[in-house]
Amino acid sequence: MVDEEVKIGVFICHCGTNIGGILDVPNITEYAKTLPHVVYAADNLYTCSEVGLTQIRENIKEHNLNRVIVASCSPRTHEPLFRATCFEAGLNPYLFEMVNIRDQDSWVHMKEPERGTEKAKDLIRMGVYKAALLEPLEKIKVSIIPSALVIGGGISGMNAALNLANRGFEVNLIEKEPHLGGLIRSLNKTYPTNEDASKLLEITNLVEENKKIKVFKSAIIENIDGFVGNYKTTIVQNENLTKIESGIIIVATGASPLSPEGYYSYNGKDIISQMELEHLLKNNSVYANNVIMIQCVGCRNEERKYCSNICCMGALKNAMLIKEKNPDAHVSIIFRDIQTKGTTYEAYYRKAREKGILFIKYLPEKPPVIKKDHIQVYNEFLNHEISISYDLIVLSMPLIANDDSETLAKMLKVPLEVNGFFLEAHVKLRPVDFATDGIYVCGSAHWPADISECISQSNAAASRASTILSKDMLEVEGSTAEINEDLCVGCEACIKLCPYSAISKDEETDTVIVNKVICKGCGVCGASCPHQAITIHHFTGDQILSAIVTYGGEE
Amino acid sequence: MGTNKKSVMVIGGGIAGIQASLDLAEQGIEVKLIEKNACIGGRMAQLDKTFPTNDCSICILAPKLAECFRHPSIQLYTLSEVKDISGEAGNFKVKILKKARYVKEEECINCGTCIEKCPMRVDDEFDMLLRKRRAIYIDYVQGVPSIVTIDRDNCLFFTKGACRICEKVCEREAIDFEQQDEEVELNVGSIIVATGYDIFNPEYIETLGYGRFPNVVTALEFERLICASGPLGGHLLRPSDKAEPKKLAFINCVGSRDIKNNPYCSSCCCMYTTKEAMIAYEHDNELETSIFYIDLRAAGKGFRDYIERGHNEYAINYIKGKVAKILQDEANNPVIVYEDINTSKVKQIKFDLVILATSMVPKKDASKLSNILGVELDEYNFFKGGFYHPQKSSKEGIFLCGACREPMDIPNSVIDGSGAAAKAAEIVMRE
Amino acid sequence: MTFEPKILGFLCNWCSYAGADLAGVSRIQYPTNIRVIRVMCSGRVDPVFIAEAFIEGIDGVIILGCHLGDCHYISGNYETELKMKMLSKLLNFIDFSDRIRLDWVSAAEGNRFAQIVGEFTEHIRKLGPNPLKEKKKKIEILDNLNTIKAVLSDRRLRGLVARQRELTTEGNVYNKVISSEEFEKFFDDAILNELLRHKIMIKIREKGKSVPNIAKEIGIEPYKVLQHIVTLRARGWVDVDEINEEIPTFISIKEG
Amino acid sequence: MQMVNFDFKNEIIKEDFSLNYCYQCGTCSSICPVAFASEGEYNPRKIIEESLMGLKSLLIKEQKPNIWLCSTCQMCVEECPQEVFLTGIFESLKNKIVQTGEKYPEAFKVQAKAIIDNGVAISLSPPIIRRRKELKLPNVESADRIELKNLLKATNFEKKININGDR
Repeated sequence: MVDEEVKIGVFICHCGTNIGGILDVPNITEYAKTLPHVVYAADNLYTCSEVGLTQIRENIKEHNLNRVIVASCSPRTHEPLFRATCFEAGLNPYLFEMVNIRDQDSWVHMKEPERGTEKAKDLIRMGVYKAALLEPLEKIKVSIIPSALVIGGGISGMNAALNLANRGFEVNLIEKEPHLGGLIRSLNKTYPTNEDASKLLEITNLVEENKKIKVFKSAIIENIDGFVGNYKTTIVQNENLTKIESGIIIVATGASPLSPEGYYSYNGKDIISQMELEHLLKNNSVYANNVIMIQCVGCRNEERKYCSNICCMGALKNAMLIKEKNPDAHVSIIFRDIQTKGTTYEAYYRKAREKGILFIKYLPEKPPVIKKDHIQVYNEFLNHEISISYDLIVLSMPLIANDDSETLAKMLKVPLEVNGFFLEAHVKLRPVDFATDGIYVCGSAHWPADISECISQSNAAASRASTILSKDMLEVEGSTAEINEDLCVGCEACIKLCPYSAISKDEETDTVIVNKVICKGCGVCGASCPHQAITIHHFTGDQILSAIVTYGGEE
Repeated sequence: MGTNKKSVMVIGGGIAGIQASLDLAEQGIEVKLIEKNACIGGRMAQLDKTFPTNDCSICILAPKLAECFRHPSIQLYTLSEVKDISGEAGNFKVKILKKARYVKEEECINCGTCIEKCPMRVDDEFDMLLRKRRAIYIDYVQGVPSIVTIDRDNCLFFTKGACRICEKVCEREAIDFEQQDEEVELNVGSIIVATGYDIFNPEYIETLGYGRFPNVVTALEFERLICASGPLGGHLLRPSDKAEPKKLAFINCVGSRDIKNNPYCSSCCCMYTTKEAMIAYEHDNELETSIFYIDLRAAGKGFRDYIERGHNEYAINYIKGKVAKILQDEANNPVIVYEDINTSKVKQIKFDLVILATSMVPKKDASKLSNILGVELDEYNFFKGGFYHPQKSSKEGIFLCGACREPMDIPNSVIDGSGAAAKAAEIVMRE
Repeated sequence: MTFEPKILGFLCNWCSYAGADLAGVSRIQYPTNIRVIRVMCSGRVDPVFIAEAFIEGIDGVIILGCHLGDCHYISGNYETELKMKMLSKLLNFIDFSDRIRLDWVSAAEGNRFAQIVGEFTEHIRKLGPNPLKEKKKKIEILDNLNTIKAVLSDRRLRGLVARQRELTTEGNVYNKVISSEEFEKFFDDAILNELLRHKIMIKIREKGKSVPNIAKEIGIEPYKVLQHIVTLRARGWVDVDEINEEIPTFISIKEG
Repeated sequence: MQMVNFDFKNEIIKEDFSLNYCYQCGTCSSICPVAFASEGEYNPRKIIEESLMGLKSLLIKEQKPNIWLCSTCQMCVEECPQEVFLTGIFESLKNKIVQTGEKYPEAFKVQAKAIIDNGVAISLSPPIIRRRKELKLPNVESADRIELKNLLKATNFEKKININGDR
């Protein structure tokens, strides 16, 4: 192939009058014929029509074309069609090049047809020079291990595992604690239905009994290797090593409640945390008649700027449960902004007010002050201080990132955000994906999430994971980066630059290599490599320079 | 068992439906994506940018639209509505009404000649009626499928029996006035509802002056006004006198958290008003913004930081307090009446432009669709999901995602779309 | 004949190229002078490409990517920004920095694309043709541009740019994080030194020259030239050519 | 320092339960014409918050903000997004003020007297009567003054409102 004579065919589209009505297409076609390597050039009314496509196919055969150029509309819309056409005629689709003479020429230079025509000639010449250097590329195929690894056996992890198992995939579920269930195990009841938390934990049995799910408890991850379709994870249980192979990984490690120690003269007796209140309510041992809850303790401050998302609803729930048991109890919630978005939660908030729970807004610069039997707080709605007596104070503590998140993130080569939660690929459109293919995140590992959010996210993560697991083979674009071993000095700058962790050092051969399965072909590494040792296929330096030279050089 | 066991129908081609479709298709499941409009894209296509990253909305959406259109496992039914279903989870029979486009889909290349020549001017719904389109049109320039449609209700040929100019000018002979609406029968294993939401009409709250005062607009109108591909080409001018506004006010919870209108919280307004204020500021650094709110709901990932940035770097003044009354001075400047809770005094401030963050409300045909599908709505007319399994509808095999079940932002709609796909896949892939 | 600038544009596939297409769909007219090379990400644009473009006589180069934060490849456009900043600093030394423009255009900004192209074309028109086209200056300008290209191809500055984000956020091998200001200062020094060194290299590529002669040719003090010669010898790029009356001349022995 | 008094709050709640629903959005003060005109001397939102906190001495003794300025135009009730019946709550607070014998504006006594005497709080003025005639509106039926008087006497109204000001 390398030594084969380059034979380029150029097809120039009139696009009805869209191009043909403005630019001098026959003239352009005649010009194209004069360009090096061009053995065939023709214009047609609509290249994208069946007639036009047949013309391409036939001429590839008739003239033994080994490069095809279509000058028409935008490659963003039509490149896939023309590539497929080339492929049908037996030509490697990467030997196709598209030149945009409509959207970026005839349509934007309607009043300057002659200059537009000159521009089209330049663009086609640049295309021809680039095309002459195009190389055939193959899509990369990688086999996929048809099983999943779910890290974390809380509600998110269990639900994700169950969904994948129901889809027919083998699942390995690992949990660092001796029990499945995660944070729900410490809850009394769950909002918004106020039913027993144990009800939601019934899923635990479904998971443990499911034949497709292998549960590893008290398991610590030692090492994670591999890439999409082929992850290899080593775990330790009681000093026993197990190797788990999986096609994908779901991170569902949850989060931890911040310790109330040191906040608002916390003492664990009459000043307790919301988690401790859950425990008391579970044991039916709340005897207080005057209960005050303080929101945003240890968060929305300088140290921890974020809102922990779930504490308002949690406080409302417990406040209502106290009122249910003891309608005469006085329950107050000292808050900053009540976070009850959506339909059900806002209705829940109204319900809480209906029950007579008192809401007092405070300012962070004037936080409540706890005295012996009463609290003093500046009421923002009144512009003055008030006091409330109490016999129990409950501090709503935020969820914070687990302290082992960083270790796990390093092993997975995925990033964390400033607060230590896992950072997804794209906040808007890829909320449960990592930039690294085949790894997903759900639940409070991503951001403090309540049960319904955890379940939604774990369903989503399972769905995303299924897009990989349901394939036998993964096929990825051939236009990737490749490191030229002879030029690479192993400075590893590219490893840090790659947003997808596609470049790594092969410890065995001591060389830096690109994993073509992971590489997205953006080219950042190539343009930055200190030694210009990286080829970006389909956008190589030679190809681009050749286009530049012919544009500049022509007088 | 039907022959199309491994197929799922997704109703609605907004971001939630698109995500569900792509996920299912990538799992090798056949998807029938039903869209009422001529193009997919939904509300997200109307937005200028998206919080909290301020990404350009169409930039991140367009690749998904193209993917949806090209995916061999996704069959797109535009201009289509569900008429009837029967059967049960694993084997639903669905009747679809596919309305005539009067344009041959495979012939049209969206060259725009017909649009240019069409003599009819029609209010453009995509641009929130802020400009006119023609009777032959494409929903929006980046719309997918990238082909035109004849708006039967406004086309001169259909209404007056004359014209057919489009037919004459089309070089591809793509216009076909003979096309008929057709009924299509589908057999699918599961159904996902992703029909999205409508916008509350703030004219119901008379004291806010919307509809009477030209410089009081809704947030979605503002998105179009400030969008580079919108009617003003991204150069923000206020409606009354085309002057550059320097003082903006946003009013949150218009129609929301309101027993008389919509008792629920619309979830996104605190964030999108901040976003809109930021974008406006980026266009003009002399601009000052006030956002009036009840509770600032910013619990999502990175949302608090976003609000902080709005305050510190974008001259946004957050004012606690709901505005119930807007007046107008002789120069058409909206005057907001609000209580300054720091002094307990009621004040009036003049603004150049006031933007109302109107509630997301259920689609007006939600109850019709719920009857056809046999699934329950909640007390507000949103599709009713499970408390802990929000994507599950009241009927087995039918799932919900996006704002059709509850007001939600884009990330949650995407999560919901994938989540519903997972549940639907469970049904169609079960042995 | 009036001067019609030759403009080259690098557009990223996801935002800017889509924005340019949108200008087309919306029939927004702009000057015909631009020729576009599509790349997947603006981060693909190697500064060497731009130096080459100027060597080939192109009058102005425009690089457009997604808005910061919008990059389809997460962070590619931040790298673009760093690379173009280095390029701009180098071009500044030879009065070429006005001939490049880096900007951001989203897929919704057809208007903005047309506007930027219009402005830039007009700007280059005012600036006049690439000075390479003037016969008198040709050799000097070509030398300058080749110097820039050589600097841009060399690993030293490339390495610094490639590591800039790492050094200013995560720190170096000793875990020392360098502040952006520190980096900037250090970087500016490096740019100046590398420029002079490559300039020297160009001057002695064919013929051995003495330090005072080199100093005169490039207009810096001889002791500075000597310092650079020492560095260049250490790199193995320069050797003594001959010694005339105790004054050595130096010549480039660098390959390629 | 004001102490939150749940008992007093519950007293108000008993009279009008809708108080509980207030989430202090400020709609009432934004819409209230008196709040604007009185520069905050009257502020419906604040009265509601004080009621929620059961701040008895502020509401009853100090009467801050001045509850008596309410013109009962019902705009607040009309607009309240949580359907809090503000004027009803204010009415019960006014009653409590009167019951506890706290001072309240003389104007209200004048009106009370007018009711005792004429059966209406504000009698129709001659121009109004003339205009009603022009508009062909029916005559306003006047109350049976004797019956009303007896009724008020039987309920000890005069004493309750301390009409003559002596305690």
